[in-house]
Amino acid sequence: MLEQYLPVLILVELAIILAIAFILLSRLLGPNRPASNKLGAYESGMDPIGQARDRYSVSFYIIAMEFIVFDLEVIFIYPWAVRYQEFGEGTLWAMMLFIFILFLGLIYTLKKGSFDWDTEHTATRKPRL
Amino acid sequence: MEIYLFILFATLAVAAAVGMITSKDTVNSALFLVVNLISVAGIFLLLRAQFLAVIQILVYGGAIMVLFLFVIMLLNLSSEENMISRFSVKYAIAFLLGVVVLSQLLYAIASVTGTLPYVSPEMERVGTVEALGDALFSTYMLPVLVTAILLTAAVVGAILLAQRKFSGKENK
Amino acid sequence: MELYWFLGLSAVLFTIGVIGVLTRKNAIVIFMSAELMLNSVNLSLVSFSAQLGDVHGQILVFFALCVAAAEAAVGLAIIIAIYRNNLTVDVSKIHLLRW
Amino acid sequence: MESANELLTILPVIIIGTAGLLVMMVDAFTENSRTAYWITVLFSAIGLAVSVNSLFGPTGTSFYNMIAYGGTAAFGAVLVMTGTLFSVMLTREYLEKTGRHIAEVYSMMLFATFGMLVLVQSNNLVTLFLGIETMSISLYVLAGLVKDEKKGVEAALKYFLLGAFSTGFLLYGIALLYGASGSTFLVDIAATDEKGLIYWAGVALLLVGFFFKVSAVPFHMWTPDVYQGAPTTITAFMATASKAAGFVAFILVLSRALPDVRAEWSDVIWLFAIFTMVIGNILALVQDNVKRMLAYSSIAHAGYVLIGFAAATGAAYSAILFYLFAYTLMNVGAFGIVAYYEWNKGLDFTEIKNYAGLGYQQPLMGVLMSVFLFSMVGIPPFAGFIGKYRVFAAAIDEGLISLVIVGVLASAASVYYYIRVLVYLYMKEDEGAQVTLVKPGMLYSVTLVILAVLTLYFGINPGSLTDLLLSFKDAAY
Repeated sequence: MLEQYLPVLILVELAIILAIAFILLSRLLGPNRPASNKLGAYESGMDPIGQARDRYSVSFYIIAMEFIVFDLEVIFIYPWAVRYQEFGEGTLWAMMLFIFILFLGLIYTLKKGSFDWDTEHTATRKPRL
Repeated sequence: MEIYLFILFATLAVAAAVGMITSKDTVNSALFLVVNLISVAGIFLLLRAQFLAVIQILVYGGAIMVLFLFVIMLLNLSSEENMISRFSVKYAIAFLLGVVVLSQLLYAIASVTGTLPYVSPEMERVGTVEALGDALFSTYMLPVLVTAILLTAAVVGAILLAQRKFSGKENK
Repeated sequence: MELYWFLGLSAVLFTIGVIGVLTRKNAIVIFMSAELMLNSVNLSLVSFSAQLGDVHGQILVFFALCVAAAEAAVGLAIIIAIYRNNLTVDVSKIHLLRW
Repeated sequence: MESANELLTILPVIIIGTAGLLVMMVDAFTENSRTAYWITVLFSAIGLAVSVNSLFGPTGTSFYNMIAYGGTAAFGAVLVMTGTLFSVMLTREYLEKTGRHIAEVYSMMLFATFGMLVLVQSNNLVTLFLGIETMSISLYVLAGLVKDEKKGVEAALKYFLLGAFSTGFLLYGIALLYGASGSTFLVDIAATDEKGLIYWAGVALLLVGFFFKVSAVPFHMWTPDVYQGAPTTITAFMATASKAAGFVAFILVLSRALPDVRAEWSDVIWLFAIFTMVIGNILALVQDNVKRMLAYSSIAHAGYVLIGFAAATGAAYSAILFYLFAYTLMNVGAFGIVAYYEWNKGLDFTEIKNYAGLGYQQPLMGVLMSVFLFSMVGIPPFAGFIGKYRVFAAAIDEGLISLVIVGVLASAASVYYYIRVLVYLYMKEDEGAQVTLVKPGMLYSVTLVILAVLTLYFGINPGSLTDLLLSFKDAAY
């Protein structure tokens, strides 16, 4: 009875094997003569300032949070969409209300200006030209 | 056949959980938690809860852990390795407390005599989207709408706390 | 498969989460351990639902997932606000309101 | 789908939900928070009126018996709405005078109230869990509302981490009870015949989750710091509305889901009641900060309420409901006056020595503070006395003499730290710079006077309310 999940298993195994294969093959077969200028991080010709993991602005966080909220909305709508013929008229209005409430949340986010990038002082530094 | 899969997922989950709480770098902890979530999703598949398994990976692994990694990047946290102090008495007490709680739970659980019934066709249906949909939009309609308000409150709260500008001063 | 295998695993994961919350000092890792605790409870809910053959357990997992997501959104916003004020997320360093 | 009259059963929940969304939109589109304030006050008043009228309505269950309305649940809604209405009325002036007025406070308070109303009316562990979580998440945000203040944000983090931790225990309790009984409806859990170890583990974890929410002693660590860190009128909201909602849900769960194991859990609660009263009072004695002292006093009051749970009879539950009503009135008042003194001198003005000689400056505030403090001690003409008396009487009927003795001793000890505030207000001379108190706004003093009058009224003739509470048959058995 687990046969139906066999394709999933095969897919996962294939993905893992290919990923490991690519890394190993490129390390084993590729030419490997490290030189100082090759090892530095490449930033279109300029020398990098600060570490790689620089601070991002908060709007990234708010977008990721909105993504979660609407991802959760999807998993509520999905079972409803699958069975909405069998449900009566009532669940249609209830789902509309559900979607409307979350839509209000989106309007709130937009009006609070958390998505406008330029006014928000982004923490990523601008490269000095 | 299922026993081997269960043992595989179980050891993966426990190893990832232990890795999460002991690893020095915060990003490693987050990635260990993702491995844990995926192996628990695998066990959901074993229990025929297919819709939940997909959601677990999609929402938990996909969205929530992304948010964690975002914040770890945002706060540039990995440099805080020095927070793991060497062995201290606090670890011993916490570990002891944990073991005490665990032993009581395991003792209680050991008394469970029920075995998982042979997977009847009806059982097969329980994990599917249709079954969840039927129950969700009949009996549990009210909790769905309460969740909508819960999520909106979380959105308003998160924006209020995370936004840079402090609106208190503007509208005096 | 015996039911207590699944419940035992969820108890072990729950305890690891508890130990994680009690020992770690980094606020984010403490929060991740709390998420691990919630996730281990989801596992025992699904196993009970499988054993009882009804869908109520899985529905509760559904809502527990939404609660965990909402908690993650608010909790990480608090951690960002903490970072802005104290510039450290080491829980033991921020103790203004002691005894 | 729900017919119209089913929607009527949860009218307060609908009103507060729409109010929260409306206020959220008002915040988004217009930056002016005055309309948001008045909308919140209006809807809270309507919600209170509706829940008072539903007190006399029928009892029953609706929404596929997810919701239980009428009786204890209706009075729970009244408790929550009283706490909300009065603390919202105090919030605007307090936040504006301390220069921290944030428009979102109203929508978050309404969402928290929405969660409490769902929690109070739940007949199923799923709605109970969602109600607790909606309430808690909004309260985490409210604790850290003023994000530029280290104290507030740190209180929010502490509340959040311990809250997430306790949610894990609560959910694990629910899961084990579901496993043992086969369903999440309170009535079905009561019907489980074979009570294996899983059942007991579930009950224990559920109790841990609830003890955390009502800050019984071993789980009270978060309360003083969060109550001191949060803005004072928000602390009033947290201390009264959320604790009352937690206790009413506790009554519903204990009386409906676990009636036949009453002997076991009442002994456990007996123990926690003693811890909470003794330690709550001892810690309150040593406090020099009035706000923190009030936080510990709210823990001590949770101890007195737990005495009623240890008795666990119909009379005890109605005594608990009355006690919670009196507790809500006097605590919102006391925190309101602390907030008033706070905005005169700055945020760290809550040390007790700052109160020296202030009683004479604004006589009204001094008198009101003494009304609330006397009621907290439990002096006869005030509602606090009636509440304590009825809870102790219910416990004595059940033969819990030793518990009542500890309760009486604890209240005797509490006289010291309550009256100490009055001593500073009136007897002590203010050696520092002469503090000139600004006269509070009209609405602010009217709200506090209403609270004091209600505390006095229900102290003098509590008959009407107590008979009504005794008539609730759904929780009693």
